Amino acid sequence: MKAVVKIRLKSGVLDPQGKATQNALEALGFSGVNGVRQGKIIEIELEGTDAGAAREDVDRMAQALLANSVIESYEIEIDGQ
Amino acid sequence: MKAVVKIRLKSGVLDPQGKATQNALEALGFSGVNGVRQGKIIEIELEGTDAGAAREDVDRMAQALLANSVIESYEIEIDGQ
Amino acid sequence: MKAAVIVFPGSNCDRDAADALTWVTGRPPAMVWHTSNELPNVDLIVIPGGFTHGDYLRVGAMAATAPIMGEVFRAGIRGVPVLGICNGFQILCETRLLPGALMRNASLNFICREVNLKIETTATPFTRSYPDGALVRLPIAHHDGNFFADEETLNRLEGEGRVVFRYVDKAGKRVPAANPNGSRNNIAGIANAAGNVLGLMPHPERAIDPATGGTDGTALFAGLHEALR
Amino acid sequence: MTGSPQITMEMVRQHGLSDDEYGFVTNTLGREPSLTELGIFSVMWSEHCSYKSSKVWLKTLPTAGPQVICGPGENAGIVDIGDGQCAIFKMESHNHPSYIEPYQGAATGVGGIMRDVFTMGARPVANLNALRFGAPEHPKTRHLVAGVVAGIGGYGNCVGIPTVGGEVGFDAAYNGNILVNAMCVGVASTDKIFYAAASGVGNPVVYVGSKTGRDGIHGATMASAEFDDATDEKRPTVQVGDPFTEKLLLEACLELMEEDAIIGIQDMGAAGLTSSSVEMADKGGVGIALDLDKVPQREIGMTAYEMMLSESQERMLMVLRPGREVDAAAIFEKWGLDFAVIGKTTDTGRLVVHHNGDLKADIPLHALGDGAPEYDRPWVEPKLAQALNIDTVPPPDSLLGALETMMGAPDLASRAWIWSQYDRTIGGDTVSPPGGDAAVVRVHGTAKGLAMSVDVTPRYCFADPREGGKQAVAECWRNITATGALPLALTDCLNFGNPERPQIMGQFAAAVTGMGEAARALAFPVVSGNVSLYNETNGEAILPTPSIGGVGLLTDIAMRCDIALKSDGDTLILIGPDGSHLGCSLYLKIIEGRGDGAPPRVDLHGEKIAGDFIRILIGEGAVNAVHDISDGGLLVAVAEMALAGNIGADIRFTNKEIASFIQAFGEDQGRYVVGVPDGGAHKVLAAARAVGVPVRLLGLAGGTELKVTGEMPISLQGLRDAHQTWLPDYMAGAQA
Ligand SMILES: Nc1ncnc2c1ncn2[C@@H]1O[C@H](COP(=O)(O)OP(=O)(O)O)[C@@H](O)[C@H]1O
Ligand SMILES: [Mg+2]
Repeated sequence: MKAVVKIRLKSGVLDPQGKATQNALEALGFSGVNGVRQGKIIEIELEGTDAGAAREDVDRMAQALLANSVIESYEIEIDGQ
Repeated sequence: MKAVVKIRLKSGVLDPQGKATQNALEALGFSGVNGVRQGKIIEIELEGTDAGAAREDVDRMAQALLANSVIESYEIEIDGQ
Repeated sequence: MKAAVIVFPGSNCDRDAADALTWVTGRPPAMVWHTSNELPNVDLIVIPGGFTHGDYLRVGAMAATAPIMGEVFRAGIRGVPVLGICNGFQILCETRLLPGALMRNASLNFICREVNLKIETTATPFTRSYPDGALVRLPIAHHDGNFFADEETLNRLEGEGRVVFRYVDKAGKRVPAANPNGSRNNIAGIANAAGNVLGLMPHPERAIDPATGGTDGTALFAGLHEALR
Repeated sequence: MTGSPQITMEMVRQHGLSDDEYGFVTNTLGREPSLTELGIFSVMWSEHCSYKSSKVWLKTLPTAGPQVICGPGENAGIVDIGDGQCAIFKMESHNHPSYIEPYQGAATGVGGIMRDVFTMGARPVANLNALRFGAPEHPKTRHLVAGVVAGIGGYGNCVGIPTVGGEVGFDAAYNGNILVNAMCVGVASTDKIFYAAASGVGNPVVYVGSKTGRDGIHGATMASAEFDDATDEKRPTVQVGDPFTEKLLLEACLELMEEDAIIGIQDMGAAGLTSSSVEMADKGGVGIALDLDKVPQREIGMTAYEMMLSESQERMLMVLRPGREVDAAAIFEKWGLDFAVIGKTTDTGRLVVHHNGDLKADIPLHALGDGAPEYDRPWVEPKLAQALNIDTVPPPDSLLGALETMMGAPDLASRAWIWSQYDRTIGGDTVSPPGGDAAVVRVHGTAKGLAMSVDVTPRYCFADPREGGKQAVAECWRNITATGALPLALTDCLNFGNPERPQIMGQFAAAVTGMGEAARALAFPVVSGNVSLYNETNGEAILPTPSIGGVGLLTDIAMRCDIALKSDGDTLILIGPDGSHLGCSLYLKIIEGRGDGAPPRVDLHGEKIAGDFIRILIGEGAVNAVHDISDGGLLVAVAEMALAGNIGADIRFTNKEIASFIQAFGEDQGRYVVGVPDGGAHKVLAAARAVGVPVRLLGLAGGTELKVTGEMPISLQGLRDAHQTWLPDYMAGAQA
């Protein structure tokens, strides 16, 4: 079973990478880009077939390690059973 | 309009970050983790309302800057009109 | 003073920190491996710089979950002085001994150079030997030194005098041009409320030898040695 | 051999073997090779591993000296630095990978060279790099610079080894083929040096480090028969560096080396498992048997071919003393690294590889190592550039105006944007960081210092490869000398075009000849090195670029010298002849936009005398600033000294026979500018005359301006702005 954790910077947290990417896109001549934010996506291959249990596990992983709640929020998707 | 670009390492490309995260999860006592891969997610706020045009634009951005085609593959989602 | 240096996989300033401590105290610190569940009985804990676990995932995140960090956390709460340098600062934020987080430098580049710093408070065991308002020069060498905390936390840090090191210009002014990494309020180092836990991005341990980078870090170690004698 | 397809001539060609070479393969084996065997021959006989085109010429280089503990042939060269310690160093290219993927290419280049050094028992203490990019205006250049610099820093900073020096050049000849040459210097105890040779029979062959994936497998595999139904999964991939694992590998290897457990050890670099096992067995005169089922694997379904050719990074191969496997495994486990016994030494003299119980390769080792083909390729004498007709070069309106333009040009502009991204001070021993001639790193816990520099002037090498080869060695020697250190030995990285073209082979032969002459005359032997050929795109070769990396010894770092002017009133003196030679100079290139003329000649005798004299002056404390004169000539050297010390200078050109601008910008070799403390000038002048070194009084240090008699002064600030803005501004163009 595969779980996907999407980790984003909370709004209000300055995102240097997103900012630099936006500038670079503008420099390349792309117009109409109002904002860029960069986050992480973590794909986890899990044993087991119980989607509910998997979500709980992954939630604990996110809290314990994958995301830093001071600056980040996260979202979990479980798929492919 | 918001576009989301998901960028992943191509399969077969070494992912030191994913590997280290997997080890750390194991050290924390999470069992049943068979693999971890880490990618990027880039969210772009775009002007305009034409989803088709947006997708084309973002595809060009991905090729020109966002993804490194030598080691990464990407996927585009357009939403929220 | 008895000191311990915590060593993680990927620590790489552990020897430099140990050398600095040995030089000032006359005896080598205990080197404690991250998987240990026990801290020796020490007066000072140093978390050195480096790229623990490659700084993969997020700087300091994986090191913060190491078994030894539970002990360090408890010691820090008990009032044992804890010094986190560079990656050590990042780890202390991740363990929540210190507030905030360290993000990618605004330039996105790794930066290695000397910076001008103002010592904003001498009311910590780490800065007690510096004159009030001292201006010092220390090297920085980091990719993620951009300190972030929300408005409320920042106000608390400033209000409680917990900003210990700040990037300033030669005249001691806090100006944007003196900020190497985009850090909020030009913050280079902060303490916990009790003042016994300090995290800073600059490397005082690289500034104790006139042959290699000045001696402005000397007073930090000497001050600790005196305070913890 | 089980499961191997019939080898076709098409497959042979895709593996880069000539018909003759293939004939040699079938003769050696007495049969057709299996696909795995073909792959093994192909990588072992590649230019990169076999040095088949360059060997004949490399043999002409001097490699001995009382200071040399180990010359070329091992993973790195070793020189004695006294007190039971030695310096271990080498330079290597990662040109092609860096062009394809600049960050990872450069990063893995740094990782590879560090492994070469710590595999011999040394703790790396410094990294350096020599970089060549295309013209700044070429659309790819900026991206390549950014990626390469970030990759070098990203790897070295993470492992925690200071990057202390290097050089960077831009030229359109590198538009389609950049050069990334990485050098690493380490320090070891002389009684704890580890070599690659295996020995004994039945001793365990051990694999440690990262798992094996399909990284960087020989491109030829793409089209080989086995992959006719290749899926995406099977595609060979770019090598990604993992500096964290490298750091663990470094610590684990050094920890194991403290015990008496290792017989031979060899990093897995190019051609991975193949070259490491072949080299260890061949050097030790034993055989080796591998069971690939035991190899730690990152991907499923890897074939023997893939495992033998994989270039996955951060791996090592060792032969252990029998019975020491358990202790060794414990150390690697502690550091979280894979450890596996994958084979044993044998008495057959053959490389025997099994996978899934099937025999996949059985090759006499001699054919892969010493018995590999060797060519004396046809070559032609290089066409030398005509001497410059000086009458065609007009003087500039103002010397200082020309200087300002030159100091802000891509060739001479400050490289601080680059080295500020490298951790230069980690380790607490960097006593002279980048920005001067050679970097100096203290030998930890002692008063000794190692001086290091990387040098070559490709435009000279193109105009006259032999003089250019001499010049590269001489400049490196000179840079080390300018710190007060005694140059001990050098490593090289010889970057050239296609050796099958007689013109290129001629460049190579001449450059190596020149290098050898200089190395002999200066007692600066070659102890390690690397050859990178086929640096061409669409038949256009790069400039011949024999990068020279040198190491010297300072017995007391307190006595070192740097380029910064120290105080107002110090006397500036030129040691060596007046500037007279503008051919191939940066003045011509930058101010006149032309690159013609013969390069300056290197008078090796004069070079030696001047350098030895400089070293004596520094040792006696008679001078407080020394800078060699290289690119840009005398006035550029003085300007660099002024900027470094933030003290101005007032100088004059007093030779009436030579126009001032030629004295100012001539690139004559074997010269230095020294700063002499007040009252000491006489003695220096007299001493120079006594040993027969030309000298000339230039003027005085002081003030905040640079002054040349008869001209409007220029402020140091103005000069500094010109010098420092070009590279950051250029790189910011990526965003602005
Ligand atoms: N890629 C680089 N990495 C680190 N340091 C560099 C690099 N390129 C140049 N430098 C440093 O900048 C200074 C000037 O370089 P260069 O002009 O090539 O010196 P020189 O002419 O004395 O050989 C030297 O100290 C050199 O080590
Ligand atoms: Mg020089």
